[in-house]
Amino acid sequence: MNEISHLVGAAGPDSLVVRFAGDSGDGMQLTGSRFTQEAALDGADLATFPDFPAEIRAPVGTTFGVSAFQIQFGGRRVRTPGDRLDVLVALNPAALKVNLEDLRPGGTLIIDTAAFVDRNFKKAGYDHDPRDDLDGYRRLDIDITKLTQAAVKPLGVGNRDANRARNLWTLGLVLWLTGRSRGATQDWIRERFAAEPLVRDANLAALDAGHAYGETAELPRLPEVLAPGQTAPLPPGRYRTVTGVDALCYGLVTAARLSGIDLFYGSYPITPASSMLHMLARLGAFGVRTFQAEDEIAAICVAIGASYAGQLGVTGSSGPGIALKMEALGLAIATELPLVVIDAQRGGPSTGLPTKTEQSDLFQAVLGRNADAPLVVLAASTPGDCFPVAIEAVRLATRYMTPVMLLTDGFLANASEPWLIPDLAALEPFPVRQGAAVDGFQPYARDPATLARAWVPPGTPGLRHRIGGIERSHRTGAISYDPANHQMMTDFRRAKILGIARDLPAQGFVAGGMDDRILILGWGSTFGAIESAVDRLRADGVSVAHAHLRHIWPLPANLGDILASFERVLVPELNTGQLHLLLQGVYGCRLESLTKVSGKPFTAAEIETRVKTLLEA
Amino acid sequence: MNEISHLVGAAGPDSLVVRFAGDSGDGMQLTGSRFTQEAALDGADLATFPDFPAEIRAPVGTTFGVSAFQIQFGGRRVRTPGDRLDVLVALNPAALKVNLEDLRPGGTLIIDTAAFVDRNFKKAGYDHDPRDDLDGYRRLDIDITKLTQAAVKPLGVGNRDANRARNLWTLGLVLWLTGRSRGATQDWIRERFAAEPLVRDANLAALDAGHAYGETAELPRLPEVLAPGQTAPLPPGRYRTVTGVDALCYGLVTAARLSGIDLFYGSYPITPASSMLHMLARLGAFGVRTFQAEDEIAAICVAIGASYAGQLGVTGSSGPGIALKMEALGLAIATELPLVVIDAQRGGPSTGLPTKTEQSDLFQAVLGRNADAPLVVLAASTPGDCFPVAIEAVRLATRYMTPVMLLTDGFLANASEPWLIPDLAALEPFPVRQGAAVDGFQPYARDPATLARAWVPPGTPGLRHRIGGIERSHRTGAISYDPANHQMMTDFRRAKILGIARDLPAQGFVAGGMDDRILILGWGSTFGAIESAVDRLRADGVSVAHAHLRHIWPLPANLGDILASFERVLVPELNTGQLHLLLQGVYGCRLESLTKVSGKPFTAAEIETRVKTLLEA
Amino acid sequence: MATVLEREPKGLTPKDWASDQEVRWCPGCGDYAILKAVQKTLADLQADPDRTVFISGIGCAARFPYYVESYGFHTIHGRAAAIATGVKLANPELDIWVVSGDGDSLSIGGNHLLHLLRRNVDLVYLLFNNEVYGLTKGQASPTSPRGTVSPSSPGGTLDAPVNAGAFALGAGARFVARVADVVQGPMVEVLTRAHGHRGTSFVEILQNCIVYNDGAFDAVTDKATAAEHQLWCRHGEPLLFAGGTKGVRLVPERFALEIFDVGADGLGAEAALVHDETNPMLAQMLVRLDVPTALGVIFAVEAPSYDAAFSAAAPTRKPGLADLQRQVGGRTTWKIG
Amino acid sequence: MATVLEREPKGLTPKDWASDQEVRWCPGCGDYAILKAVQKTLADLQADPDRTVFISGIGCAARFPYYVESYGFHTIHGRAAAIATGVKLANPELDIWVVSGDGDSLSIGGNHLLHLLRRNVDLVYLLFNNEVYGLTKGQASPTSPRGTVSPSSPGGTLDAPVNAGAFALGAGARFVARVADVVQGPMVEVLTRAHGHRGTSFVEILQNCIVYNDGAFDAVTDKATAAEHQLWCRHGEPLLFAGGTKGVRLVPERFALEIFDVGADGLGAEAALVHDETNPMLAQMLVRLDVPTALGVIFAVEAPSYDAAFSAAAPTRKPGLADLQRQVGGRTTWKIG
Ligand SMILES: Cc1ncc(C[n+]2csc(CCOP(=O)(O)OP(=O)(O)O)c2C)c(N)n1
Ligand SMILES: Cc1ncc(C[n+]2csc(CCOP(=O)(O)OP(=O)(O)O)c2C)c(N)n1
Ligand code: SF4
Ligand code: SF4
Ligand SMILES: [Mg+2]
Ligand SMILES: [Mg+2]
Repeated sequence: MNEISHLVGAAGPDSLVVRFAGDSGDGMQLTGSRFTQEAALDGADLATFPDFPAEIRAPVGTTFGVSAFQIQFGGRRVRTPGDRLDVLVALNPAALKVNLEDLRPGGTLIIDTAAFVDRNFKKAGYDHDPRDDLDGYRRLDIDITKLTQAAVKPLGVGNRDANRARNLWTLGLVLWLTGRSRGATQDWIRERFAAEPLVRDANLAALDAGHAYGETAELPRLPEVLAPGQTAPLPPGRYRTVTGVDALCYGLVTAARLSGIDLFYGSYPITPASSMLHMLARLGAFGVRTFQAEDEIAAICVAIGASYAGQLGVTGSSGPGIALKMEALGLAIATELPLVVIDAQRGGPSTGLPTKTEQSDLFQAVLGRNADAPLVVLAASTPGDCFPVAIEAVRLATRYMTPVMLLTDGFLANASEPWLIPDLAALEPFPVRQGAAVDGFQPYARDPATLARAWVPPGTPGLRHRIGGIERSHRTGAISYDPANHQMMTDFRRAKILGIARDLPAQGFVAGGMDDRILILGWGSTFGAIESAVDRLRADGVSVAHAHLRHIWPLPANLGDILASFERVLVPELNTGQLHLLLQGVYGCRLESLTKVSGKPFTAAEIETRVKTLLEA
Repeated sequence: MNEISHLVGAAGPDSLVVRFAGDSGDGMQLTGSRFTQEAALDGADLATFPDFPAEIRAPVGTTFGVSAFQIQFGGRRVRTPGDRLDVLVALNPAALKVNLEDLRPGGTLIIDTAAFVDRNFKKAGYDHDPRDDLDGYRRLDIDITKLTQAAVKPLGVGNRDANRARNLWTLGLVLWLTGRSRGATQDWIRERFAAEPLVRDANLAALDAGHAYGETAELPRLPEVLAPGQTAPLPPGRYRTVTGVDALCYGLVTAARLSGIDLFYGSYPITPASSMLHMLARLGAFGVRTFQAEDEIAAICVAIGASYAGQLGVTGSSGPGIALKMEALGLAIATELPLVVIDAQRGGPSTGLPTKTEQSDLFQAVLGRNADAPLVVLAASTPGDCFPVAIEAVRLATRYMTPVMLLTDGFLANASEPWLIPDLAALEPFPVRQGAAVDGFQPYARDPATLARAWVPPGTPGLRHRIGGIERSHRTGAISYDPANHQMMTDFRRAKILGIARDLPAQGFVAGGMDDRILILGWGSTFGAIESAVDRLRADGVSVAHAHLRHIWPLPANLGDILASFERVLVPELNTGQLHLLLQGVYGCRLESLTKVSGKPFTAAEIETRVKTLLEA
Repeated sequence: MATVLEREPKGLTPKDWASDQEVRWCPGCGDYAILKAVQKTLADLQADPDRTVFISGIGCAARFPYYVESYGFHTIHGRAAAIATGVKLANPELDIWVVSGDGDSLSIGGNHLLHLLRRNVDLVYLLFNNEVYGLTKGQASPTSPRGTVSPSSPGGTLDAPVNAGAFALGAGARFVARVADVVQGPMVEVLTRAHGHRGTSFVEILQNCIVYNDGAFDAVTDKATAAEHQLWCRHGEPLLFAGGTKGVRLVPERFALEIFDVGADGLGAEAALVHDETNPMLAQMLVRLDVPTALGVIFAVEAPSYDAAFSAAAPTRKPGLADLQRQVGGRTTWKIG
Repeated sequence: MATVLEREPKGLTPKDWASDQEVRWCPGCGDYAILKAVQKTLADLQADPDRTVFISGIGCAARFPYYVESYGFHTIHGRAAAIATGVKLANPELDIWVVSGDGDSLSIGGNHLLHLLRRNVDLVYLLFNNEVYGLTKGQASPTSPRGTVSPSSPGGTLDAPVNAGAFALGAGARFVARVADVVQGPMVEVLTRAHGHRGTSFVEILQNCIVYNDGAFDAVTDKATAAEHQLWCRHGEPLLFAGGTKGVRLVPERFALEIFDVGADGLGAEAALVHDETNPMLAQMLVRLDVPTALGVIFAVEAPSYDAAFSAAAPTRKPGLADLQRQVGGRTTWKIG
């Protein structure tokens, strides 16, 4: 078997970065997720990054209609979808135009020559054939369209329908080039199109033909990043792939079981939060009922109503929708009802970049409300991490009778990774107690340990009481305008939330420790990029540690000490420096900030570079 | 004339603090504002603090139905309504109960004995006659009810109607006790009740009778704080009294004139912002039209629509209502339209304490939105200061094509002070330019000096273009998902707002300067309390300076240097430490925080005490 | 709203339905009379206070929950309908009353009311219509007549008011009734009907705000004019008023209702339309009548309630831990190590 | 919407009304046809592009403004009605078209639409009803029929849909029309009427979403079934359809409309109701008809527009600096120094 040896290097000898790019209608997301499945089943570690346009189906051939799916996979630990591409599939000129800059020199470029015609050059904004300028890449110019048509013709499939199978032909080819199997894809096709035998057979034929093409044409294979039988050095156990949305929704249903109460998810569709609504709507049997509300305000209000009535209300949205919920969130804070609010962050301000990722709702989560209105803020760091974080959100909300904001983002929502399937029986239950001793029950009396009040839903015999958003007397809950009471209640609300820090594990390190010179303190979905960068830096002998915040508010009790013990602390984030400002604000110290707001995740290289600059400074 | 000499001291020899308290129906606000007018016309400096319940008319005699009006006045500079009362008028037991704690030892207590009966004790929550415990005050127990009835009986006025004049009898008495005139009140009564001669005459008779009572009963007068003919040491000129709402609305209409464009005020009623809507609704002739919207979201949206169409949109609300506007505010930030948003802060979270003051919306103003969404934030510090701040808001909004958030609060809205009437002709106009050179017009091209784009309202011939909330290409404004463009636009938005710091005067000092040891850095309506405290501290030789922020965001360019040059910086605010966190966040330094969240303004003493503690530490 | 009582009726009196909180409305406010009628209705119905919940937004009317000896939630302006929806879906056993003002319901809360009515969530919705914003001191509301002079409209309002009943019908309401604060007996009757109806029972209550809009409904409620102004709609009974001296009949050519004097023009009482509360078009015409004002149950039809469908859609079998483990584990898995 | 043109008609063609931006809807989307009809209407009307403004919320429909060569503002979800109100009040000379989807208008934006219609602000409001959320990938919308299976309702929706026209009438709309994306000629006619009407002209457009709800209106728009399903309402003309073989008549006893076969039971074409677009109750019945679907101008009456009243209430005399100085100076003043 030939190997394109110069490929080895950039992405490391034991991982490959592949991006499938084409028109929105070309099925690139499907292609990518099928490829992911095959790599996973082969035992690779991997990380994916789907990237699609805001338009449902933008005009064919335009740059803004390009849809892409990137995966990094291999036999080593893979933390990110990869900085630079080893392989770019560009099914039309527009896809080439948008994605070429990410292909590393010497990388493999696969194009469908049938699409490289004048009409499409114009649509993509090229004034000439872009192939004229493609130097320095390993080129595979293939008439994929014609070859697919030829492959399905024997089945009696016409050209138009044949074109729908182009992506599977391409997938077959790439599977061959990368040495992956294609059995799972075949199974999937058989099941998915069981009712449409012709489509099924055409797809199978296309997949096989693409695969066979690689072999027949004696194309050089890409370097082997995962030998047959080899698996990535992941902790042992049974794995599946999950996206952040999968893991988060599983976390919620698991939390329903662990807490012993049902969850109620109220939401209004918005990208990239809608997929949580879709998935939870299918999980109703497992203790999370869903309700599509008339708007985001109603969505949080039904959730608050459900919490008041004894289920745990959960609501989810993205930035603009979360903004609309803030007034009602204040009611949940004031009445001290448990609630989980999930913010799947996206590019902003305003409608912004709905399908692109960003971490710019941290201020909104921690501080974005009228008055002093403290709550808990958590952030998930990887797709799989959404699972424990969702459980933690429910645990804290019910234990402390408080709203909890859970931050994910467009990247986490859609990206996938191998996930060690948790043993649910081994998770610690946290049964929720409702009602209170009838004797002298007072709605705002507090548990001295947690400062939480009792959760007494209507319907509880004998504990009738009334609550509301006007300041409440600190025991009876009756309206009180008393100045001292307001001060006391404000202090209670603050102390209750800050006191949760005592209930949190001490902040630890992902890599390195207190003895290092530099700390990279991350939060949220930058995890993988930081981890990769730190791996490389440490391998280069740089004294850099990595800590990653799950608890954004309250901050871990030992964080101040950690920050104080490093020469430099770098806070990378996909916004203009929000955690950075918050930390400086809380600890009154100076930290370094690394920001990026382009709708794309950090590359590991960007972080590495910055650390190196810091070291030189 | 007798004097109660021991009164001198606490409030200083040349000012007196008087509080009128009674039932919501007793007309205490009117009594207070009439007294204010008389003191003002006599040339006193003064500060007032109206404090009323959230209920429209709570049941008579209850503590939560108590309405109060406090004034400090005198021949010296008066900065606050006063920490402790020299005189408390309590027209019923509930008023006594709520207010007594603020009366200083030896202070004068005036009660209407007719209201001190068992039924009222019970309503106020007393289990016995509270007069039994009133030691250490100068007591004036008077049957005001009977005396008022007697005064108006000759006019043929029955007892029920007579009781409506109780407050004027009381006012007459207090005017006599404090040596004030009553001519302006007489004129006011004559004009106000011109159409109801009997009411007019009854009120006049009651006022005169109260005044005469003091003289006849040979009550000792209170110490003279303003000799006849003496005036407070205010800058020379013609004065009137204004509340913050008055000054703010005058500021807006003046800004309409200075800018040359009309203002459009869209609002939805909410305490304490409604009074702006009411006042502006009467000022339509002066270039501000008003629109009562169906909710707060619509209110900001009509304002945005008006700005888009070429008027300056202004919207106002209080905390919960402002929270609802945040999503739409993002649109104005994204499309870079000018807009002024006024947040009249009140106690929270949620409905909170609607009629009480607080400064807890600073986070909301600066950071309370989805995504990186910078804007300008200003805060007014005194009732009169609302005038220039409103003009500054309009100037910055139109010059920089940006939303501006203007923070006032419940205290500023209702409090009043003498105000040097501005000479409008002397104010600098800032004519607003709309439209652009047709040649190569691009909607998002920026003025290099301000980074502002051009304001081109629909209807402008030949400059048709389209804008929206999705990220816009940095010149054409067309939808752009380009990563580099998003980074550039995010940077532009940030740089534009931060760059405004260059257009601001350097931060100065209210008292003291860079050579002092301690700085008190205030913002908003704490101005008077800090100023008084600093006056006294400096008089005691304490090396303390006072600076007060008008520009909360961007912060003045020299503020970092100022902060760095003091041993200690104290940030007092009526919240749990919001500016404190923001400043530490921006400058990465440690500051001291002094907070209070009881729905009441700081007393000067609270600030003094804290500074002294700091000095000792 | 029909909740089957599982426990014994408690023999509670209206007084037992009064909470220990002092009522804080202005003396003379129409809200007092409504509170009394509601308390009497609850006592008559032998409702269970532990399973009764009053939910309100913000406004004078919205203080209502504090005064009823049941569970109560005083929420935020305009959102009571949405919050009540969540409460009902989370616990369909609860007996829910929403109390709201004209501003709360038809200004800021208009969207939630629309969707509540369309969904037909089983609860009673009381709209206290005083044609003014009481709590914020007297601004015109969406039900104030055009030309209303108020602090926010010193020159008079410019907009046509919303007709609450017409809006409710347009939104798809299946139960629309109207009463006035002072008509205690009939109010109890209507509230009882509303409570018995499954789905959202929308009841507009004309309420006098003595401080900011005194006398808005004088023509309807004053003894002297009441007979001429109150048209009581009772299913199956002729639409007669003014002590039977006047009637309402249909003018088919104009698809409109017409008032006639009984006895004049050869028209007897039998010429009057017989009220059919199930007829949507009749309801449309009745809610829009001005003089006389239609009172009583104007429209009432059966329809599936949202909460019932929601409960019915709930999975019957609660899956066990193994099912959940299977679900979370997914279908395509592999082993490492 | 009638704006007196002060300048010369420009002789613009529909093509001149196309902006330079590439249209980004899915191939085959019904929005293309609507865009075409609107551009033709604008050309026919000789409208002034510099004074024409398209304002939209968020959704597929809401991308409309980018494609029209006029001023355009693509705002936020649900708020176009409120923003357009501000635009119109600030500059009444502008000719405003609001473009919105069923989710944008009737879900998140329901409250603003209610108040826009009640106020009667002079503009044309186009509601593209595809009975689905297009842009967010196919969730059920408030106009989706009960039982709609969608990503967010895998078991079918539980709620009764909003009838857009009925909602509009309930909100007090003075102009209600309905067309479908494919009926180009009549759509231009209706849009022209809408543009000519003073006040809010509400036009529901049945629009096919080929990706997420293909064929929702096939019965109405398919050649084979169109005649049986399209009831064209033209003022003063009989309500006949199916090529004149069927008619609509009133059943007074039931206050309801009834379909009859012309010629059967001795009923001729003259038995059909004559459409009276000024009759509110007829409009109520027509908007609720399902088969056939009422199309055309269903309701249209004159009423004062909000913006006209707002402009009329504007002070006529612009006060001078001295007046302002007097105002700011107040009445009770004193001198110091
Ligand atoms: C979000 C928000 N906006 C505005 C307000 C202020 N507010 C309180 S009650 C009210 C209107 C009250 O009118 P209505 O609903 O008719 O009740 P009423 O007082 O007349 O009974 C308003 C505007 C608020 N509390 N919250
Ligand atoms: C505040 C907010 N909430 C939700 C969304 C997401 N969103 C965009 S369009 C849309 C609904 C689109 O449906 P419709 O209005 O019917 O328009 P269509 O796409 O069908 O033309 C939603 C929910 C958003 N952009 N903003
Ligand atoms: S303001 Fe009006 S509605 Fe409110 S309590 Fe007083 S009388 Fe009743
Ligand atoms: S998703 Fe539907 S409505 Fe949206 S553009 Fe595509 S076809 Fe049209
Ligand atoms: Mg009201
Ligand atoms: Mg739609």
